[in-house]
Amino acid sequence: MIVRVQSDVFDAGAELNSFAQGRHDIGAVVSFTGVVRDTKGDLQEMLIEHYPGMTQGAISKIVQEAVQRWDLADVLVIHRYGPLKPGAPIMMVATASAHRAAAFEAADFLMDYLKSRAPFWKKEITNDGAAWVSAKDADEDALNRW
Amino acid sequence: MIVRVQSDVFDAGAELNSFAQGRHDIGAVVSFTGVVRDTKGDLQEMLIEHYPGMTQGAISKIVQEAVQRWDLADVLVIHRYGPLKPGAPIMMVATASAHRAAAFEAADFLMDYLKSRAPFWKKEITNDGAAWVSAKDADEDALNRW
Amino acid sequence: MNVVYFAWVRERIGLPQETVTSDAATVNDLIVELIAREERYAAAFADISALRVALDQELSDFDASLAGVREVAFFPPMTGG
Amino acid sequence: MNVVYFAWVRERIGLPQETVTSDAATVNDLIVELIAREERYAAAFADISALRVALDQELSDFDASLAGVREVAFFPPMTGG
Repeated sequence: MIVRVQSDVFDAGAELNSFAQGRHDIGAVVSFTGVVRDTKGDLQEMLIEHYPGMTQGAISKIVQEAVQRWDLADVLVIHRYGPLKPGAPIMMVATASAHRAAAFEAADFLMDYLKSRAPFWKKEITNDGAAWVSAKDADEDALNRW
Repeated sequence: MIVRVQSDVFDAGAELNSFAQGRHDIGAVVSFTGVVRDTKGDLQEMLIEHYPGMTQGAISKIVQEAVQRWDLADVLVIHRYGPLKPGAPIMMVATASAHRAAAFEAADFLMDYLKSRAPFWKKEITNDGAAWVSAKDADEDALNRW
Repeated sequence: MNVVYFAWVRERIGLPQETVTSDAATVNDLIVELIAREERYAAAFADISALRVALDQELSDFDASLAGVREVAFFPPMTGG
Repeated sequence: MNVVYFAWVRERIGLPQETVTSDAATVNDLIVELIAREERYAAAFADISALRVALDQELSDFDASLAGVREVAFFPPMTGG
């Protein structure tokens, strides 16, 4: 189980390849990569603020919950903070399991909880100014799935 | 939309990194990698047979169905055939979307359908002999989720 | 028409494909003809519920018509992914 | 105790953290004290339903006790992932 909180960029492909490497009890690896989206083409950058004293612990708790619920061989979470450009990777989750259902469900669960329970806040700097990204009711509701 | 059926090994990390590269309308990328599992430690190799005349078309149909159901920016499916060693990648699916729910659901859907509707058959060669992998009722039942 | 076999169906029948001349109207009729040929066909088609059929590379049903069909494929349930 | 602010709460109050000496029994009591201080606190805490609180780096509730708490954090709903 690896949890990394960093401002540096990461290489999602290299992380995927080194994740759960060399294990023969794994049949399924699921990864999720979150990317800075710029649908309108007016985003200058995304600023991610976090709560340094809390972040690592909050993510680790979410990972522990996933490990208790599903039969997982390994879990990886990487989450960046600081200024990010459009198209840059924000964060990544990977899960490895003997079976695909556990890997899919755990990754989905991790994303739902990281979205609403890990202490990060996104601010978008566009050509029109800066605005904090609002949490969506749908994101909070998604937690009720689990 | 890319569908590749091949005997050659592929590099899941490199595929993930080149998938949907340079697009700024994407917020979420989900990947699934299927790996030759050897839980008991007695597997010599997995042989994957396929129906060459049908495989590409069957997979493309499944991909088209996914594209109609979810708002996807891109889809990748790679599936290998031939002899594979324990720990080797069997296949890979990747989905890219503006939002995470669509990327997750579409990848999960693609896996369920590839499992039971793409013309591949797995044979395990173990120290005790060779046996075709049986389709599981649960895999057929999984299709009813969609 | 061309008849192709995969996985243990191929192994039981002992060949991957063959050209079959038949007036069978449906897949079921064709199976009856094949079973009558030799024991290895009877062994392969002993339990139809364990088999799937594709007509011209599309999954189909055992009561489907063979009119105009060029390739019939028999195989066990697929195990991709 | 240490009081920390994030995102627009930090921006409205105008500082990321401060040491607060208070006898407030609960988070709600502390908020009442802060609001009474200055307009910028009143602006930050105008709508409690739009805020979350963590006590010693654990998500908590506004009616939670502050007994023994060393760090209180106020912030909007998180937007990770």
